[in-house]
Parts: sequence; structure tokens; C-alpha cells
Amino acid sequence: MLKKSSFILTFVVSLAILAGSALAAPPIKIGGLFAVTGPASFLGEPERNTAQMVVNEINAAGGVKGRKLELIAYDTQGDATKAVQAANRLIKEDKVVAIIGPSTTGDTMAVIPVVEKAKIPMISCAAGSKITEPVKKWIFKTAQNDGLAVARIYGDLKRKNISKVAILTVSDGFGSSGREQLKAQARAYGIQIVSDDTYGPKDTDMTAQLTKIKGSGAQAVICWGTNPGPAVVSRNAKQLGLKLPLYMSHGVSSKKFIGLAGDAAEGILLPSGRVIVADLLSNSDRQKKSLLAFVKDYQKHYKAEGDHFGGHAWDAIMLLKGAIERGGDNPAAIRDQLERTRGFAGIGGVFSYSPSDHAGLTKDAFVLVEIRKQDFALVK
Amino acid sequence: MHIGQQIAQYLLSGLSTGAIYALIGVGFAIIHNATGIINFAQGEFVMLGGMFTVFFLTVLNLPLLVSVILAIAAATIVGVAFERLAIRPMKNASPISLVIITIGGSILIRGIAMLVWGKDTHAIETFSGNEPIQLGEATILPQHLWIFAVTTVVIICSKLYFNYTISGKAMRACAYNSRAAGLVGIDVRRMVLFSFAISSAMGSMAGIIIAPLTMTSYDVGVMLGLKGFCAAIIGGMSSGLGTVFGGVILGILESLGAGIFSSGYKDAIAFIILLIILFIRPQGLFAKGDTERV
Amino acid sequence: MLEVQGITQRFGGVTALEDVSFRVAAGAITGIIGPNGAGKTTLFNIVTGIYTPTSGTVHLQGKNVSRFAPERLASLGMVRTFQNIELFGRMTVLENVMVGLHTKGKSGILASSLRLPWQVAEERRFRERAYHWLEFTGITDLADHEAGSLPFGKGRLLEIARAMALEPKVILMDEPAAGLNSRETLELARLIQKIRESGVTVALVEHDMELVMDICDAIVVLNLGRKLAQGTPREIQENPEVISAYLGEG
Amino acid sequence: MTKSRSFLKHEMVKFILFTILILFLPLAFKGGYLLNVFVFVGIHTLLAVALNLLLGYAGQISLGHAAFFGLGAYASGILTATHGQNPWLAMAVVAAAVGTLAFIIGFPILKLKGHYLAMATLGFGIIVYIAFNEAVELTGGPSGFSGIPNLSLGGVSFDTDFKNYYLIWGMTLVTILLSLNLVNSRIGRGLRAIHDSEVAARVMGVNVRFLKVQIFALSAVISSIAGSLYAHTMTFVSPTSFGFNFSVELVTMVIIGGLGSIYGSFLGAALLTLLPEILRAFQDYDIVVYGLLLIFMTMFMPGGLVRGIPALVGRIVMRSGAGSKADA
Repeated sequence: MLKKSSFILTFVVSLAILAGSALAAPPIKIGGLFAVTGPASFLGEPERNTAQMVVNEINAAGGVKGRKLELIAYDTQGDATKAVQAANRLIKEDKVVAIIGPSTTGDTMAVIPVVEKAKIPMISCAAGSKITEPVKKWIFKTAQNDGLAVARIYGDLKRKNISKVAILTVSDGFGSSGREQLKAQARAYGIQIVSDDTYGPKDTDMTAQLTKIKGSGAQAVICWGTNPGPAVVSRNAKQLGLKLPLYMSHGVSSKKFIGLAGDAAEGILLPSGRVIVADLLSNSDRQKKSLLAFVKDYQKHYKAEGDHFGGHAWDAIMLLKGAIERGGDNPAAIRDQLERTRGFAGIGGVFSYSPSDHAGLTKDAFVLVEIRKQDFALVK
Repeated sequence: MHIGQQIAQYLLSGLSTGAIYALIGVGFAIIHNATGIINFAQGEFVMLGGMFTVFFLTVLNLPLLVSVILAIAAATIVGVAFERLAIRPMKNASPISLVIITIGGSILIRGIAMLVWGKDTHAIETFSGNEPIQLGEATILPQHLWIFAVTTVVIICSKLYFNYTISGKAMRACAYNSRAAGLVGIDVRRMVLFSFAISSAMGSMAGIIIAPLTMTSYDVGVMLGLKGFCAAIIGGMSSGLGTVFGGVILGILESLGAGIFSSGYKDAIAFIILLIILFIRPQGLFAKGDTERV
Repeated sequence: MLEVQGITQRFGGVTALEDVSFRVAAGAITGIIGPNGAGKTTLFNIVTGIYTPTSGTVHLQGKNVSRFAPERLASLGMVRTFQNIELFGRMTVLENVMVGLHTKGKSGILASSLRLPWQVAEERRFRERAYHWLEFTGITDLADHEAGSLPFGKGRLLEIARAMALEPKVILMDEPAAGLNSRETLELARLIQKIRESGVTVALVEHDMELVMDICDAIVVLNLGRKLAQGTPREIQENPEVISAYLGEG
Repeated sequence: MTKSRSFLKHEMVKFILFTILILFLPLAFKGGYLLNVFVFVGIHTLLAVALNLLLGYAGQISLGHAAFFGLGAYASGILTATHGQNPWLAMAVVAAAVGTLAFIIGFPILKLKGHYLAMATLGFGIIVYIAFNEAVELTGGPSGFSGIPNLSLGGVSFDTDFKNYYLIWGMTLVTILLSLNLVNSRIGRGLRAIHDSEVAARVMGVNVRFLKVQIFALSAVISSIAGSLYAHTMTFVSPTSFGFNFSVELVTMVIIGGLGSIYGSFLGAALLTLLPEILRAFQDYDIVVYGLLLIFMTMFMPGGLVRGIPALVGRIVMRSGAGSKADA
């Protein structure tokens, strides 16, 4: 214990001298709650990696107002009980000034009472709209509402005069939130859901559902899930000769999906954050700089493609950094400054929080992309 | 697409998933019959088969056939090591302890796989292309034919092995009464080890032939293992046709359940049927009744 | 007391018992003997409700008790011991006997967990009765030992004490002398006679001929699933069929 | 006769010491997060004791006990948050309903033995888990159900870890006391008899089938109450907390603590609840360490912590005391 802290101290001191600061102030502690293992690890792992990467970079560049950031990240395993225990530990034992995460809507909803009571600002990386609706004083989020992605898809369907769709959603938090939004917004776009099916996160064959869809008279299929389910769906659709337009969710907006689905991915449409098409954006796009930096860094550190899930953590840390720079490092000040964030161009979109909006994004956070020749292409 | 066509497709889809469950279920049955243990780590061998193949194919760039053979060998080694290190020392343990040991083993194997290979899902190229094959009103993929073929071959081999070879008969003797088997000179410990080797090889084979269709990741074993277990129970823990029927019944029920009733509850439907079967015929659908001995 | 009529038992294609009938007279000691594989233990399992016979009936004190479950037979006053002693190994000797008193109490989950006054009284009565039966079989000093750790002979005595705690009308013993040395067998013979004297009918399956001839009032001989003979020890000893069956077995 | 009486007295002393330990434990935490962890230890102890009655005493395995816990939690949550019922009333009604359900399904399920019983209870657990996920209108589906009120009694709302600690441990201690009484009674002896030899138990007049079902239902009732307490403490429930993994974790708690030992259940629950906190040091390796621990504990401490720790201490004392006699 002593050894470790003295090591950190020396490390901090030497860095502080390098940076030209005179004092070695204690680091600002930020808590992280990520589902690094368990069924939601596809969210938690890139988030944790990104958060650590960004914190390291900020520290290497001199920290925030001359002080280092320290990220204390715990694994929730996607389990509400463990998330609450970890949140308690962050607040009571580690005495963090702010929390980023959790990764899933379920974990987030579970820790909200704890965090609200302790009056610690938290920036969730989960997408569920009920996290910030109604607005809760201490809770913000960076992940785009699923509703925004649904709006993108429905907008495109309307443009193509398609009114009958079949939806196929995964029976986990991600899928059920998508399903809820798909059903809720259908009427507004004049869309009729003619078949509403689900599949299990570990299912290996979806031909039964797709056969049913084939007989349902749908003009398009929307599949809502994260890897590997949608890849199985694409392959099964090809097997059955299902010639309908196939839409996916932003849950598969990474090259991994194309790798898994192979040929079957061709022609699939999906809403996505800008991160996968960063290099295709025009130079006037406000997010382009952040996006390119994130993609490059992630590639360098983790030898993997940075996806928009990692981007949620990137945004959260950057938002926190901005708030601390403007208002200091006590929880109340951070919260107030977070709420005053305007026009921050991050990975997930351009964030503008307000007392009545703790989600901060508009429909523009998503673009529609099509998979062509094993790559993503922007749909104008 | 009329309902007849749909049902044809449901049945065919169910048949192909069922064949997978059957193959995994046979692995359960073999270990159970030789040792009385329900090996909850069986699903992990399915995972290991797929993941080792991915590893040999993509990291070491070996040809498919070599990768498959090496993957089966590697999974079998893990199975044998598991038996030697965790099962054999527990000679006089209660069945409940053995359940916990195998659950612990499955967590351990899964954890190591996660650390070594990461959490990503991986795909393998299909063995013989992706062109769907039209079978009457329904379609399947060439890979499904591989699954049917491998399942059939495995069942025939196991039938031949248990009925016509010395060591197969010895293993059946162990299953019937291991003490008596020991007394007539059968090396029971070796038979137990052997049963683990066979069933881990079988599990990995299942994992390999399904990987091109279902993809593979460190955690595919859990659900597949459970379904295989169900298939074996329905089939009365037989290492032959009973479990195959069990698997196919389960697969078809799931597929019909998803297509006709509710896709969300399809697993629940399968498990409700399982419970009903257990309540009515606890010894499985395809086993003869047995009077309890005192 | 106990009347067995036309019992037939088939396991798959094997006929274990064929049309076996006999009577166990009240207050007597009846021995059932026969070479290995004669179907003695199967017969006991049928009479005590563990197996369901293919056909035939069992009457206890004139009441048809065929196909009754063992626990129901126990409450009607029929109890048994086992060839390979079936003790509750992780419980103490005293507790084992107290299980024998199970049917004598009526406290359920609620009364037991709340320790209601009458439940406490019942427990006290149970303990006193249990000690009585430990004294009866002469193993009082072992009361607090774990049953699983008892030597075989003492285990046999405990099994008898546990069975007697039910205050049965008839007790069936499956090879009570198996595994006992000659001194222990002698003690057992005395104990069985003491049980009979206390008014309990005894039926036993036994291999030890000396013991059987010594204490039994009546003997039933089974061979290959059929009743071969029935009579007093003397009659049986002189029955040529019995002699040939035993000699044939060699 | 004296020894048996002193045995009861001995049990009482143990229980009082345990109660004192629990009452004063929060002083050691100084309001830190461990207090929160021990709230969960309390809930898990309740569950482990419930399962131990079934698994450790009657010898009947259940791989679906998380379902009863979840049914209690969800039903309490829905009745209070959606329908505004009194939480205490809801808890009692739900426990009775869950007990009745267990009683009904207990008859066919407990007819099964060994692996078939494991499979059937597992199947039941999965069916209930699927229902939590799919009945979205009722349960909120996979992303959970929030807004469950805290319990309150006479104007005091149990809204802090400190208050919840005493509430939950109060209930747990009462349950432990009642369970101790139960296992040392006519019923308890019947259960243990079933475990050791079912045939002999039946011959002794124990109505094995009915007793098994009764204890299954009792176990479900306690689990359901634990679920209600969990829901009101967390104010949020989601299906992931009640899946197959948690059922396995419960069985592990009972076995690692010690089958057929009420205090063992506490040790098992405490270890498995504290384990993630300890394993945080291992980060991603925690799952491997957990798997290894399960295997090693089962291999080297077959009697569980409650018997293993004294044995271990004894061995160490003997080693250091008389080296030459160590082999004995």
C-alpha cells in the first residue's frame, strides 16, 4: 500500500515538474462502472478501455488545471446488485467526485437512487431514454437515445414509401429498448408493424422467425441487436432467400459485424454514430476532429477498431474534463457545469445539455449508412 | 408463402438445430453413463472446439482440415486434463459436490478462454459454400448437411463402439456397476478418463461444425450445453438414438414455438415440455422403466 | 397377524416370486429361509410396501394393505430392518431412535420452529422414550455418538431400537445376524426373544440356520421364487425337499 | 440425557454470540461501503439458509431457487410501485402466493431424484427468468423495474444502509433462530433422515413426499421474503439478478459454507458476497479465480467452511505442536 502510493507520488511529482507546475496536488478521482465481463461486455470493455486511454492522455498532457485525473473503474458484470455495490464503494470508499457509466440501462437505473442520494454527478453510457426522462438532477448520459436511431430508420422507410415492416429484436436490454421505441414511433411515421418477434441473445438459428416474417407481408425487416445475433439473422435471411430490405440497429455499427456476416451483410442499412464513417465526413463536420483522434488512438492502444460504444466513455470523460476546467472539482460544481455544456462536439454527436435535457443530443447524432462491398457507405 | 411452406421450413430448421443439440447431448450421456456425473462443463468443450479452430485458422494460418484435427485434439487434451485434475481426486464425493466441481470447471474454462481469446465473436468460413439448397418447400445450407452427416457418423460409431468393442463393453459395465466392473478386472479409472476424452472430442466436433453457421465466442457453451443436457434427459441419457430424438424434438419444438406461438417464449415452451416429460416419464421418453433397488 | 396371499413378482422377463402364500401368527417368531436367490428379500420389500407386486395381496390384522406405501404401513404398526443396515449416518444414535418415534408426534413446521410449549413437551417425551429403547437394546452409552461411526454390530442393535420405537405390532428383520460374530449373534437371539415376549410379532429372513432353528416357532422355506415348505423347525429339518434344495445348492 | 439438554443450551449460547456479533458489526465499518455489502450479505444469508433447509438437510438439490427470490422481488415491486399496496402486506401476500406455487409444483418436481431433479428445477428457473424478460408490460423487461418504495415502519423509512442493515439482519436472525429450532425437531430429524436414507425414513413412517414438498414450499417462502426485502432495499429490480448464474451462486454458498449447517450458510453467503470485492484486485481475472476457488473449495473442504476452518486450524496446531505425531 505504502509502496504503491509512494510510487504514484513520485510519478506524479516528476510529471508535475515536467509540466511546469510547482505543486503535486492529489489527483481528481473519477469513478467508472462498466460491464466489462458478462453478457454486456461488448459495451463495457471498449468503454473501460477508452476511458482509461483518455484519462492517460489527459494526464500526459498535464492533467486538468494542473491536476491529474485518476480513474477507478469497477466491473458490474451487467448485474444490478453488483453495480449497486460497486457504486457504493466508489462513493463511500474511494470518494470519487463523479461517476461515468454504467454501461447498461438496467445497471444505470439500479444505481441512480444511490448516486442521487449521495449527490454525485453521473454520466451514464447507456442508451435507455428513461435514464434522463424525466430529468434527474445528478444524472446525465452520452449514449444516443435509441429513439433517435429509430427515427432515422423510419425516416428512410417513409422516404421509400414503405409502410409495412417486421421487427426482430433481441430479448435483452438493448433489444427491448429498441422494440419499445420501434412500436412507439411507428404511428407517427405511418408505419404498421406486421410482425413483432424476438430472439435470445445466445440463439444460433433465426430461420423460424424469418420464415414467419416471410409470410407476414412485410416490406422491410428491422433487426435490433448486438453481435452476433444480427449476423446470424443476415445469414439466415440470405439462406431463406428473403429479398426484403434489411435494417439493423446502431448496435452493430462496427467492422466486426461485416466480418461476421460476410457476404450476407451486403446491402444492409443501419443508423450509426459518425465514428465508423469518420474519414468520409466533410471537413466542415464539427465532430470530425474528435472522431479521427479517437479512432487513431484506440487503434494505437488496443489494436482494435474504436466503436461508438467506446465513444460514449470518450464523451463522458471529455464532458467531465470540460466541467472541471470551468467549475472546479467538487461534485456540485461539476454537476452545474455539466448542465451548462453547449455545443460540445464529441464522438456520439454534438452535446448541449440544459436543465430540461440531460441527454443532450438531437436526431443528427445518427447518420444512415449502407454496407457496400464489405465497407460502410454514407446514405445521403 | 402459405402455411404449409412455413411449417416445412420450421421442421427443417428444427431438425438442423436439433442435430446440434443431439451431438452435444450424446457427450453428456457418455460421461453420465460411465461415471454417473452430469458434466456441466460439457458446453465449454463445444466452445473450445470452435475457438481452437478459429485460433488455428486465423492466428496460425493453418489449412481448415489441419485446424479441425488440431482443435479436436486440443479440446480432448483439456477434457482429459480436467478429469485428471478435478474429477479423479474426488473419488468419494457426493453427486452434489461433483455438480459444483463441473460448474466450477466450466466457469474456469470459460474465463481462461475469455482472457486468452478476448470477448469478440468470431466467424469461420463454411466448409462447402453458402449456396442454399432447396429441399421441397424449404431451404437449408450445405453446412447443415455437414451437421447431419457428422451427427449420423458419430451416433453410428458410438453404437458400434459400445456394442462391439471390448473397451466399449467395459465402459458399459462401469456404468452398470463400477465396483463389479473393477472386480472383473476392468480398469475403471481408465474408463472414466476415456469417457471424458470421447465426450470432449465429441463436444468439440459439435462446436466446430456449427461455428460456420452460428459463429463462436468464449460464452457460446452455456446455452448450447443446457440444450444438449435437455436433449440427453429427454432421450433418457442414452448415448444413441434416444438422445438424437431428444435433440430433434427439442429443436423442432423451439422452431415451431418461435414460428407459430411466440418467439420470446420459445425457450420457455421447450423447457415446459421438458418439465412435462420429466413429470410423466422421469426416466426419459426412450428409456425402459426401472425398479428402484434397495 | 400377517397374511401373504398369492404374491407374484416379475422384473421384466424374470420371475422373482411365484404365487407365494403364508401366514405369520401373532406373537410368534416366524423365520423365512431359502437358498440365495430364493426371493426372500424381494418378498420383504413387497410386504413392506417398497416394491409393488405384479399380483397377490398382503393382509395385516385382517386389513388388506397391499400396495400401501411404507410410511402408511408404519403407522399401521409394521416396521422392518435392513440387510445392510440403513441408519441415518449423520445423526446421533439418540436422534436415530427419535426418528423411529416420528409417527408418535404431531408437531409440524410451525410448532417446531416456534418451539411452542406443547412441542417442547413432545420433544421431552420423545427423548425419554428414545432412551427407553436404547436401554432395551443395551446401547444407552452410545446415545450421543454419530450413527455412521458405529461398529456393525452396534449399528444392528440401533436399527432394532429405532424400529421398536415405533411400538410396532409386527417387525420384519432382513438377515439380522448377517455380519455378526457368534457372541453378538447370541445376544441378538436373546433380544429377539425379548421382543417377542413384549408382545411384538417377529418375522425374519435369515441364513444362520442355527439361529433360526433355535428361536423360530414357525419356518417358511422359499426356493427359486416358490414356497417349498412351511412348518415347525423340526418338521422343516426333516423335510426331504428342503434338504435336497439346500444340498443341491451345495 | 444431560448431554442433549446441554446441546440445546450450547446452541442458544452460539446464537446469542452470533447476534451480538451482527449487532455490533456496523461499528467496524464506520459507515463505509462495507455496511452496504453486509446488507446484501444479510439477504444472501436468508436465501442460503432457505436453500440449506432443502439442500443441506433434506438433501434435495434446486438449481432454480433464484426464481423464488425473483418472484418475491418482482411481485413486491409491482404490487407496491404499480398498484400502491402496503409493502408489508404485499410481502406477506407474495410470500404466501410463492409458497403455494412451490407447494403445487413441488409434488411433481420432488418426485424426481438426482440429476433429473437438478434439471427440472433448472428448467423452472429458466422459465421464470424468461417470463421476467418477456412480460415487459408487467416487469419492465430486460432493462428493469424501478421506483419501488423503501419499506417504512411507524413513520421511519428504511432508506439508508444503516437502517436497512438492522431491518434485514433482524429478519435474518429471526429466520436463523427459527431454522435452528426446526432442524432440531421432529421435522428436522425427518428431513435429515430423508437425506441419509430415504427408504429407511419411509419405513420409519416419515411421509417423505409430503415433507419434501413442505420444506420446498417453506424454502420458497423464505426466498420470496428475501426477494421482497431486496426489492425494497434496491428500489430497483432487473432480470439479470435472478438468472441461472444466481441459482448456482446460491447452491455454491450453501455448499461452500457447509451443507446442513445454518451458520455455514452465513459463512458461505458472506464469502461469496465479499468475493467480488476481494477479487476486484484481480480485475478481469476474477472469473478465473472464482472458478478455481469453486473447484478447490469443493475438493479440499468437502465439509464446507464451517467444518473446514476448524479442521485447518486443528491441523496447523497439531503440526506446530507435535511434529512427530503430525501423521496421526
